[in-house]
Amino acid sequence: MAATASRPSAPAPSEDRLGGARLVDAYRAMVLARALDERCLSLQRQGRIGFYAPHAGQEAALVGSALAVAAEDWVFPAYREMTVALVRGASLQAVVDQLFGDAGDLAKGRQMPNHFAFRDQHFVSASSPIGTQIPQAVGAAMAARYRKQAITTITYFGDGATSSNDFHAGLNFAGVFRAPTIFFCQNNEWAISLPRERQTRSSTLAMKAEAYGFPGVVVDGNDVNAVYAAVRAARARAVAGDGPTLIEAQVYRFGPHSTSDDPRRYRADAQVEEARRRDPVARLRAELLAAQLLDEAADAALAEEARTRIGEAIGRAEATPALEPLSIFDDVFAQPTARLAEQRTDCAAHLAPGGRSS
Amino acid sequence: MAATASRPSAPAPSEDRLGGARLVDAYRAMVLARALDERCLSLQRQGRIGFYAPHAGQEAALVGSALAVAAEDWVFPAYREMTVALVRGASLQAVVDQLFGDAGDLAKGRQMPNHFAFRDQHFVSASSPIGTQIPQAVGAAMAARYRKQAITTITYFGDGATSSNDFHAGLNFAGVFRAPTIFFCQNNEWAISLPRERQTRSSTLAMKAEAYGFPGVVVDGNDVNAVYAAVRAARARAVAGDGPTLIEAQVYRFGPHSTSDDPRRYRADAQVEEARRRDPVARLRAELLAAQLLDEAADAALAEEARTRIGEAIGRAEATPALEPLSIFDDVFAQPTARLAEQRTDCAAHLAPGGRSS
Amino acid sequence: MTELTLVQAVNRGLQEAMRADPDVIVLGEDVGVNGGVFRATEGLLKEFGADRVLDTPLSETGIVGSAIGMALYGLKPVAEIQFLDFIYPAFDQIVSELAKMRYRSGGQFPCHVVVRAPYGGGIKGGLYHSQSTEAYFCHTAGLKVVVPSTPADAKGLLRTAIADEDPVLFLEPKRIYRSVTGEVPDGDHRVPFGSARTVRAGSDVSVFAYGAMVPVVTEAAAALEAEGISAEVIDLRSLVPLDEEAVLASVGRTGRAVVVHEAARCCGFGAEVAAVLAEKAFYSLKAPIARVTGYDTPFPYALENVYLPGPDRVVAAVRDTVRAG
Amino acid sequence: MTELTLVQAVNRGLQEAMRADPDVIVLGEDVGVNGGVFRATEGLLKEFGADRVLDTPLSETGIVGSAIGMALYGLKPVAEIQFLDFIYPAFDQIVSELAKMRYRSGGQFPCHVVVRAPYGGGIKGGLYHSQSTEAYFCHTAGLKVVVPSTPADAKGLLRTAIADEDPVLFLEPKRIYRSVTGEVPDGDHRVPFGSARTVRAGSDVSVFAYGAMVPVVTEAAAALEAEGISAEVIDLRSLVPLDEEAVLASVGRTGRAVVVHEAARCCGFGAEVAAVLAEKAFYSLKAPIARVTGYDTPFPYALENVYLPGPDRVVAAVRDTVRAG
Ligand SMILES: Cc1ncc(C[n+]2csc(CCOP(=O)(O)OP(=O)(O)O)c2C)c(N)n1
Ligand SMILES: Cc1ncc(C[n+]2csc(CCOP(=O)(O)OP(=O)(O)O)c2C)c(N)n1
Ligand SMILES: [Mg+2]
Ligand SMILES: [Mg+2]
Repeated sequence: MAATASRPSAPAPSEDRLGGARLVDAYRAMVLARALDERCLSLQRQGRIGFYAPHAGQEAALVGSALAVAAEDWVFPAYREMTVALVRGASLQAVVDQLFGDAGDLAKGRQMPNHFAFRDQHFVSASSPIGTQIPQAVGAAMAARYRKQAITTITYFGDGATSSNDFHAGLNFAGVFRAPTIFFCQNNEWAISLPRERQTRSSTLAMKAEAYGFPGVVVDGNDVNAVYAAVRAARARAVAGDGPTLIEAQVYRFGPHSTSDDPRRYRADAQVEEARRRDPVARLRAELLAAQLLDEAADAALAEEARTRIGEAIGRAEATPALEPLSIFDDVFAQPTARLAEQRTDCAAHLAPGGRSS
Repeated sequence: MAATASRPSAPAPSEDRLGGARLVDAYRAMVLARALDERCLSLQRQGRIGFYAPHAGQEAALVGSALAVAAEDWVFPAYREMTVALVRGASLQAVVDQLFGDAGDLAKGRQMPNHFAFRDQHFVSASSPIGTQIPQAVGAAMAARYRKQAITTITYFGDGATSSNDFHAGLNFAGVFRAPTIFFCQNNEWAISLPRERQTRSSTLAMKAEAYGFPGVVVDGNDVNAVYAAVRAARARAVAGDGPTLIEAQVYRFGPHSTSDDPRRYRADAQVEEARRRDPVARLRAELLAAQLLDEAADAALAEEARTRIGEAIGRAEATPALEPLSIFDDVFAQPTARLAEQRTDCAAHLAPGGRSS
Repeated sequence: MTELTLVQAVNRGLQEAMRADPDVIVLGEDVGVNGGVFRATEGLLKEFGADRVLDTPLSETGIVGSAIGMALYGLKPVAEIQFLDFIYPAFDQIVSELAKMRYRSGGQFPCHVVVRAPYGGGIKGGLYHSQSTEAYFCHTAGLKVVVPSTPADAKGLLRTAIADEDPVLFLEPKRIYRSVTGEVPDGDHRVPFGSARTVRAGSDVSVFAYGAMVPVVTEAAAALEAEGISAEVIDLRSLVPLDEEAVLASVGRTGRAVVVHEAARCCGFGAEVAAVLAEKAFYSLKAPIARVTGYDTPFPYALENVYLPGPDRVVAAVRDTVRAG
Repeated sequence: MTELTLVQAVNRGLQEAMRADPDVIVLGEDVGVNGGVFRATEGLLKEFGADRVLDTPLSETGIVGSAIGMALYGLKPVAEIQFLDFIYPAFDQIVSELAKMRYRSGGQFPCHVVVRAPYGGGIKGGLYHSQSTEAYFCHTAGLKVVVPSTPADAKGLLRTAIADEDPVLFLEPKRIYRSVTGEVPDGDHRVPFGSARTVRAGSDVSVFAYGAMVPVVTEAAAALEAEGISAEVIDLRSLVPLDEEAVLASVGRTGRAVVVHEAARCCGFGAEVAAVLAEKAFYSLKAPIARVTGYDTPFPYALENVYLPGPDRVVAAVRDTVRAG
């Protein structure tokens, strides 16, 4: 997806449903997401990328939420939100370069695949520790309000993250300071091997918002328009000064937790099969076909377009040079300290042909 | 209070109200608590102890809860619960020695005043970091259940502590593992200078329990019997295997946060005056007088008894020798490491008359 | 020049930085209405209002986590942690997030937060109101760590910290908050990071210290002078970045080194100084490098004076070092 | 004797300890049904049941906090932290509570918890699946810290840790979880804390390492032998308590020291070793003490091999040290 070209058009402020061409845009983004996901899993199996955390089953939640916020809004993601970045206009090439950790990676190969950072898209650098982004999203929202900018921040996290310290701190601060933040929880039923019902005994995750004095809503995460509407409503509340909202999007993780995981150790195939019957991509496809916003040929063309773009991006990534070894010394601080400069020189000597002492 | 002599008699398992002699026992404990509190504040002002955190206003909550649990139960306190230790049979002398940090302190003067530890009373060592005792109480409860011992643990904390990481983790674990734990929150309206309503936006603190799938109850913390009944009920639930309960006892801190605090900076005297009208000690006194369980003479005798015992304990503390300086090297580990042994020797040389190098 | 205590100098530094730049925001527990439990933020709420001086709930995770979000958005938050002993609930946000944000994003997301915390013993604070755990933060790549020991440095380093582009842990020696008074330059006084301060020159031995240990070492140096030992006292004041040049130059002259801190010895900052010297000043060294530090025990209450390095222990270590070679 | 990988030896150690003592309980994320993300707890749920092998919610605060409560009550909990990088949410419980419980209560409340955590780089884990922050814990009085580098030590140190009366951080070098295989004594094999292991004797220089750096250093020593340099390789394996005697004795013989670890240099454990030597082995030292360590940057992903000390860097440092004096 080129930086701006294929970015779905911005929602009209009052719009609370995706229809017509915008719904097809959403579908296109979901088709790309699914195709990219499948491709990444096989890239990892082939040893071409080092790791991957799939999002299949969560496409409607990702795309619906991403379309519902504005370009000025800030996103504080976890590690399954590459699609959110793409919808916001991050280039497919930049995403793929991150997965490869090559010289095209905007983050200079510093992080494992899936941990994206896209400044231009206000897509804040993801990290692995679960939940840490949550209070950060609250702080950014407070900062925006201080600057009198009518934006919101949206933060993504999973069912497991509701147990984190940061969830508690973040939601409590948001409640107390009425921060314009949207807490978007993708409850995909699993935190690696722990099922949702053993993560916490509350009846829903959404109801946890009450403990912080603001509303929580449950939404069918397989329904792109339900997600869209819920996030639009939360955003409207936030910019109106009415404070935060917790949204629990109920989805299901179809694949393994990550390429390091074997889900057969902890869950029955039957559960997965059952969840796949609610596949959000298939569901939207059926809706579009029924509404005649799409036909089989157009659908096939979309799939083909996705495959082609992905293939091209991977081809370019594999042709992109590796990162410059001494780049590991950059960005520790704005300016390197004397000590880092010295270590860099020392490292350079080691890397020189023949090594330092010979 | 001698180790066992004046310990109020154990509650009958079915008893859910304190009456008659037991209510007078409760009153005696509250009178002692109030007198001790006042005395400690003046000891600190006179520079005879280094610090003090008063509990005036919270006596009914402290005594009512302490009487409602059993000797086999374990207590995980914060720093305003000396009265709980006394009710459980800790000696007044040991309490006072802790405040003085003298050689009689069971904890060897390691901690600031108010941070008590009484092994024999299952009164776990308190610490300053807010909230940390909460998940510990849950773990101990899980351990007891694993050992098939039908006890509970009770943990004390303030309104401010509900914002801590440990509150969230502890209550969530308790919900998931149905731990036999009583979470006893003394909402005294203030966390140093932060009023309750700016600590969190939830309507009550008790309702936060719902986010963890178990009940929370609000109780009038100035009514010793209301507190007693709430804790009895929670204990019954816990030992029956029905899991934890959060109790919010609504009280008011009459005094400063601690002797380092000046509450006039952040709250109006009028608020304090208003709260004092609900003084739990005066309230119980009036009840007992009305019920003719007490008369003025007996009341005066109780007050006098408290003053005398406190005076004697302080006298003995002031006559108790200071701690042995090299004792700072004990209890880091069960056995000192070679390094600690060496540092101890080095320290001994410094402390020797004339110092090490001369 | 104005005569101020150390805590007043912190207060002044905050006030001036807030006047100079509306992006500077102060947040923490009891920093607003109460003016901070040590009064470091006294008067700020009144002058700058509740939008810029935020009394937060009791959550260090929330304080630092939200400060990071503010910084990412472009503000310059100054977060107060009430005692360094209470920073651990924020440790994950500091170590995993604040220190690594710029790096992990390839420079896309600089994240400038100043975290202020009173630290150290000597106030009868026991285990949880006395700790000096600066080494945790010095070991964390991506953080700068500074510790003033005079009012002038308190203001000067704080202004530099707030103007810096990187996260800074600003440690305040609370034991000398009020006992140390000094002239503080008015206006935009800044002390650069990475530059140590020679408290007194000397020729026999170099004694390195920071924070509340500086007056202790200075007192020791005076006593030593009386017996004919000339100690050079260096206030490191900036631990990361460290002024290695000054450290090495001093030992190059004296040939002997003693490092002093309150923190426990094992893996404390003194170990780092000793290791740098053992590598880079080896040929200048005439005697073993001594460390005078807190012991490897938790910080005690009643006997804190046994635990804390005092002038006597510094004097003894210096004497031994000078006699050794 | 049974031939096991390092992770199998950990598993065996847990299994045997649980068989021997019903008070031993295992808890952590994914340790039950899933058998641990590295399979260290494989089979334990099946053998010992859900009362003794607890899959917990995603909260390290809860894991360590509840383990402390269990230990206070008399159990012997072994808590798994999935990666050392994720221990920070538990940092407050570890530093403020676990490490200080015995001390602050004057010995009334011992608190024996073993915290296991895979640590270190070399698995393409990037910033958050690679850290070696053992120094944080070594600097924390009241904690013991051990790091095996062989399957026999993995089981032997783990059995000792579980039998110990104090809190222990047990760090597992995940990079060599499966790549290192070795004979492990059957039965109640224990390796005492505070005793280093001489991996190979040598006369020119002492090289100190632990965990996944031991094979790296051993490889370097072999290469150095070929060029006539005789390196003594010491696996410290117990960082707290440290076997100072062995460290000093070795340098007493060789007169030269190189310390190797993956962690960042500043205030890393290598600084402590260097400082001990600069104080206590000063007169034996013939050359500057070298540290071969991770750089003072966060741990990178794509270029982790540039960051991590390899045999080449060890060889170079040893050569320099031997040539120096
Ligand atoms: C603090 C912390 N502890 C443990 C982990 C290891 N871990 C990685 S993902 C994960 C489960 C996350 O579950 P959830 O929040 O539901 O997100 P999902 O993966 O399902 O999207 C765990 C335990 C971690 N990354 N961070
Ligand atoms: C983690 C932590 N942060 C900050 C403090 C400083 N502090 C001590 S008591 C206190 C307020 C506690 O309020 P609350 O929980 O309501 O208990 P109360 O003092 O009212 O009994 C604060 C902020 C602390 N002890 N621990
Ligand atoms: Mg999940
Ligand atoms: Mg309170």
